[in-house]
Amino acid sequence: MRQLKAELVSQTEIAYSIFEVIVYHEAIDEQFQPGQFVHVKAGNGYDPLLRRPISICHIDPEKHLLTMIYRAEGKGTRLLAKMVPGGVVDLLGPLGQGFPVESVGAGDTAWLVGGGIGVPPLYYLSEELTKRGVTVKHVHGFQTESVVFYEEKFKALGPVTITTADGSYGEKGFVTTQLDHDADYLFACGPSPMLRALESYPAKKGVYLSLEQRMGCGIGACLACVCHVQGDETGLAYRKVCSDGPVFRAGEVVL
Amino acid sequence: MRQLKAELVSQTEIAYSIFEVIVYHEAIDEQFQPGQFVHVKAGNGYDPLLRRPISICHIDPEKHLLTMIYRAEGKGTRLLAKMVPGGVVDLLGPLGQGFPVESVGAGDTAWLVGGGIGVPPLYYLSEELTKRGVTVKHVHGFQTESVVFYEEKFKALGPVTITTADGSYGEKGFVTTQLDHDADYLFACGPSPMLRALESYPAKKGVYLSLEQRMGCGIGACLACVCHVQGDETGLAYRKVCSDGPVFRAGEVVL
Amino acid sequence: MSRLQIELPGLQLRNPIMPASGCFGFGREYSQFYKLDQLGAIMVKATTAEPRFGNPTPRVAETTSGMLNAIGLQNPGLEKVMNEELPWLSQYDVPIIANVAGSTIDDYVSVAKRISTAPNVHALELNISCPNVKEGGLAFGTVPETAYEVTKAVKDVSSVPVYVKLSPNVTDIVQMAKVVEKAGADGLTMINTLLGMRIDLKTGKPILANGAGGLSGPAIKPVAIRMIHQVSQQVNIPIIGMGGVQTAEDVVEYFLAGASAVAVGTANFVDPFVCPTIIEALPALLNELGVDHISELTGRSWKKEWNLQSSSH
Amino acid sequence: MSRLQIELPGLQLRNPIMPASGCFGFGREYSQFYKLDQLGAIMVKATTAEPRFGNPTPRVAETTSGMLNAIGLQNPGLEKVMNEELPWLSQYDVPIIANVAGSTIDDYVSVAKRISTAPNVHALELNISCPNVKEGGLAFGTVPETAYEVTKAVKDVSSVPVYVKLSPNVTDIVQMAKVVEKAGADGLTMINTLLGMRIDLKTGKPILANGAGGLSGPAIKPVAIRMIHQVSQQVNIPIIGMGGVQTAEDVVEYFLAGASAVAVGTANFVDPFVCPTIIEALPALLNELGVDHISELTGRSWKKEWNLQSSSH
Ligand SMILES: Cc1cc2nc3c(=O)[nH]c(=O)nc-3n(C[C@H](O)[C@H](O)[C@H](O)COP(=O)(O)OP(=O)(O)OC[C@H]3O[C@@H](n4cnc5c(N)ncnc54)[C@H](O)[C@@H]3O)c2cc1C
Ligand SMILES: Cc1cc2nc3c(=O)[nH]c(=O)nc-3n(C[C@H](O)[C@H](O)[C@H](O)COP(=O)(O)OP(=O)(O)OC[C@H]3O[C@@H](n4cnc5c(N)ncnc54)[C@H](O)[C@@H]3O)c2cc1C
Ligand SMILES: Cc1cc2nc3c(=O)[nH]c(=O)nc-3n(C[C@H](O)[C@H](O)[C@H](O)COP(=O)(O)O)c2cc1C
Ligand SMILES: Cc1cc2nc3c(=O)[nH]c(=O)nc-3n(C[C@H](O)[C@H](O)[C@H](O)COP(=O)(O)O)c2cc1C
Ligand code: FES
Ligand code: FES
Repeated sequence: MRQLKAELVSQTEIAYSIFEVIVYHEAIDEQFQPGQFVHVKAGNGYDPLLRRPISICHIDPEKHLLTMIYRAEGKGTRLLAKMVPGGVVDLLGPLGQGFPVESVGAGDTAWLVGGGIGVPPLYYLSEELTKRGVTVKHVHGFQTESVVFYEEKFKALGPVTITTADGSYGEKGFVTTQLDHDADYLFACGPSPMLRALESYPAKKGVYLSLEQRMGCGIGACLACVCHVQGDETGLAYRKVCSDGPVFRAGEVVL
Repeated sequence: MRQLKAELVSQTEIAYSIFEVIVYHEAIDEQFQPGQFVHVKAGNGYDPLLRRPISICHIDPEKHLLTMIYRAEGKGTRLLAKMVPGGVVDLLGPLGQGFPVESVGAGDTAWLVGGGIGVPPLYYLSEELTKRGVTVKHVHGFQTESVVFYEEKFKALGPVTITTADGSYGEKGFVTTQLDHDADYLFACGPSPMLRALESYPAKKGVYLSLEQRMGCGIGACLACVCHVQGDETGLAYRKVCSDGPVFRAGEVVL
Repeated sequence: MSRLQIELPGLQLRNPIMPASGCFGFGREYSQFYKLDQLGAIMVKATTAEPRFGNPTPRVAETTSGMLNAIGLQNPGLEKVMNEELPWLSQYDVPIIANVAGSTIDDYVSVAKRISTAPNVHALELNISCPNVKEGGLAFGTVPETAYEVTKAVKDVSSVPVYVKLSPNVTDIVQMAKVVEKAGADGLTMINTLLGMRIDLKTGKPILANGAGGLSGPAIKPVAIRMIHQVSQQVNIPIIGMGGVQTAEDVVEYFLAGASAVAVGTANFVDPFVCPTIIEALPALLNELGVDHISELTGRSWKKEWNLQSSSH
Repeated sequence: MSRLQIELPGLQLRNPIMPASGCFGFGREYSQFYKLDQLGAIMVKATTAEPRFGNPTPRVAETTSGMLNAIGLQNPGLEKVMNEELPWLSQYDVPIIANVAGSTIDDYVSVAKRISTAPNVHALELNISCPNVKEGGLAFGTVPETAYEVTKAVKDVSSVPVYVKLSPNVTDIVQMAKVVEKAGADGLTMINTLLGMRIDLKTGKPILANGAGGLSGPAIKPVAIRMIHQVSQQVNIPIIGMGGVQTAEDVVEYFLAGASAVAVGTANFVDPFVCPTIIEALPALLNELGVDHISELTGRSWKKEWNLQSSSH
């Protein structure tokens, strides 16, 4: 984990209000793992004040490039979206515990399930899994057609099903209805209701969920981002989403 | 007075931390008078919050250009200094009462006395006075050599004496020592001690001083910038630097 | 009926947006930018019995996302306000809320009695929370007993409803609100400024000649929202909210907290068009939120009925 | 002697910069970024007698130039702090200031008694100002009598000097300061957070699960400066100042107001290197200001001698 003043290489609006930004810093390499995130400072001043957690979507370790995809919605992300090549992006990272790529082997099959702006980390995950010989299948849920992104990119790695809440693209409805039950692993990132629906997916080898939580420090010091531990009767046990997560094995924490 | 979203045309560091910025807006024309100022918003957010008063240094009414010169020192001006051509500069103006150019006639002689960052408005004044056939002489005081600016530009309009506090350029010492006493008018802009020293200059026709004061609204509504009126015994009479000034006839207000 | 129209004691507002006292003078300057009758109302500068010059300068200092002021209630005095400012304002079809200040209860009473008779003054705002004057002002607003007394005395003489402006510089804002409600206040306006200070590194002295001053602007909004959230659940009189309002979104946040109208102060200095801009932006924001009338939003953050309603969505 | 070295009751500080309680955990996370013995001291997270989970999430919300938190004193409890956290910290040559919290006076006393015996705990910080717990916390910090009682009780049992952390959410901060000084406090730390709230437009509910939370960050600095300016003139014990400190300039402003050392809270989240960066920047800033030792700056904004001195320049 380091503080990097990375250089913005390119920024593109790849769907409605969805931006793909690529940054360069010599310290960006294979230590950045799928499911980990970086904590990004938007703007130079005190407003907005806090950093924004953004997932790692892709790493080019040779060229030292990091790709992130984010929705420009609030104060910070809208500022970020105004940045142009040459600008300096101040980020802390890589942060947190990612997906257990190492434990997935050749021949395993995996469902990668993303919801909205939870899709980006799955791209890097899918890349790394396919590299290892894992068979991946993707289901991505979006609100509506205009915010769908990276469909072609994911297709290059494995089959992709898109669902939209309003039926304007792909299947109408939720991602959960699109899953068969014969995968070894399920990896998911998206809104809490989606994660709760996937918690009990009967994967043979494991279900891993990436959580979202409002953060202060992003490094484990402030206790803003805790969640309860399943089965803990004292109510005192906890995990920090920023440093123990954001990825947890299903059943570990209370969603 | 209007709110203009002007376009930044050029920005140059013309001396140490002293920037000349030129902006374009179709509403910029001869209604912008010497001694008036504009109230400039630096940055887009809430920090810094308040506008900064900056004098009008030159107007090109045909091309609708406004030139300002400022010292990048605090939060707002340092942000302004980072702006590049094409950027939008949000300004209110023209504001306040300027120098009484109309009442100065051909054949009159005038001392124009500037201190530091009080020099810029005198350039526009000097231009307008010389256009009317007034004979102008300039004395400009600066801290040190590295912050001297616009000497050649003023020389094109009339003789220029430069003083520096540390003697690194021109005459050592203060502007006040450099004045002969035979001008019809004296016009000055600079720090309060300088203005107080010039208040009693024996000009035949008038001494006009441009004041500085911390401002809120810049348009006369908040009463942040008031000063007392000389000779007022009630203590209740006041003038607002932003809307009754910033230029006052010597003797009108308490410096 | 318009979606923004609001009725409050003494006030028929075409919309709930009004400039805050002291940030808009008596309207003359801003009338150069737009027609003042677009506004819901105007809260004019504090008026005292006698004219006042106020504090020495500098009177303002910038802070991070805020500003300090120590104007010190400079104003032309009751007579001039009655004879010049209010008549000038009467050319606009907009209700005036007169901000009343003083150093003694008698001061407040004499100003309130007279100014409440001006035809375009539809309500008074009792300024018991000005941090920038030595006597009166803040003292009235931080001691429950005096707040009660001055409110009651003013209520007795005022021809129009009385809103009391609360100071945030207290331990228990709910207590203050209840006390002035009990004294007969028809409404509350909150918050006035927080007491703050900045020190100049070069001189080593406070930037404001007065030393401390009142902190306003976006920096204080969370404090105002919290106080309105607390108070609106404990009183039965409406609240006009203020503190750092800059956008239509801010206005909605104030309504959700419990406000029934909103005043805009410091933001006028930054953007002279801020009030009309907010008014214009509100209907689209109400659409986005699926709200017919803005008054439906008042107190939603704590209203139980709305919890039930929304959980059934 | 170094220009930054400061001596306070119980504390030999190599410089006056320390992370504020709750913003630095027990140091483990930040030790990944730099060696902790560069710091003047460390104010560790509040410790209570028993472990606590704290409040439900979301626990933080951003505000304009500030943030709200409602962590709710989550901590591993006295035993674990004594047996794991403090021993771990003892690898660094840096004095620890232990932040003590509780719901009853007995709670405070039992934690204070024990934790003050840890070899690297050089002082206690009595947290009577936490806005985020239902009982105790803020209540102790807003009622003079209870503040007196708890301070006195803790002083009686503590083996090290006791600093009392004041809440800004009071009408009269000077009164609170005097009361705890009378009760035997060796120093003050101020300010804790202002009570604030933000409401989510989409849900209509407060962003924090807890409703209100504590406002910190640059937004509150002017309030802290004002309070330290007032209090430092009225007490004879030193003040560790905090609230929105981000730069060496901010530190100097706190000293000018009357602080003798400064803590940095929220800024650690934004820039994990903020404390060492400030420490490094201070000597050059002292040069610029023509000051030999940083302690000369304490209280300059109000010290008469300095007025005389400076007017003779
Ligand atoms: C581990 C992790 C990874 C994430 N990865 C991505 C990603 O790859 N792409 C993406 O678009 N978004 C991602 N998010 C969500 C993203 O952090 C928020 O959308 C973003 O912080 C909102 O900032 P804003 O300036 O748009 O909104 P504002 O409303 O201005 O934010 C205000 C504050 O709330 C916080 N906040 C608001 N919404 C969220 C949220 N949903 N989750 C966490 N904090 C929030 C902000 O961080 C900030 O502190 C991730 C969140 C987490 C926790
Ligand atoms: C009528 C008038 C005309 C001016 N013309 C010029 C000009 O042409 N060129 C130029 O460089 N400067 C000019 N000034 C001074 C200029 O306004 C300040 O230098 C500037 O506001 C400082 O902003 P900052 O962001 O650098 O400092 P900060 O310290 O960040 O400013 C903080 C606050 O203090 C105010 N402030 C600080 N110093 C001054 C000051 N000296 N006068 C008034 N307000 C101040 C700022 O406006 C702001 O509100 C003028 C001032 C006035 C009143
Ligand atoms: C320059 C200035 C002058 C003010 N004068 C008054 C006043 O005369 N009477 C009053 O009740 N409030 C006065 N206030 C307080 C505002 O009305 C308002 O309560 C406060 O500024 C918070 O709102 P804001 O953050 O939108 O400015 C003044 C505020 C400012 C900034
Ligand atoms: C996330 C968070 C947790 C905090 N926890 C504590 C705490 O446990 N004990 C305490 O006395 N103060 C606590 N505080 C208050 C800080 O120590 C400090 O007084 C306050 O944040 C103001 O300083 P700042 O603006 O630099 O953050 C906490 C503040 C934050 C932001
Ligand atoms: S965000 Fe601070 S502990 Fe997780
Ligand atoms: S700055 Fe507001 S009246 Fe002059």
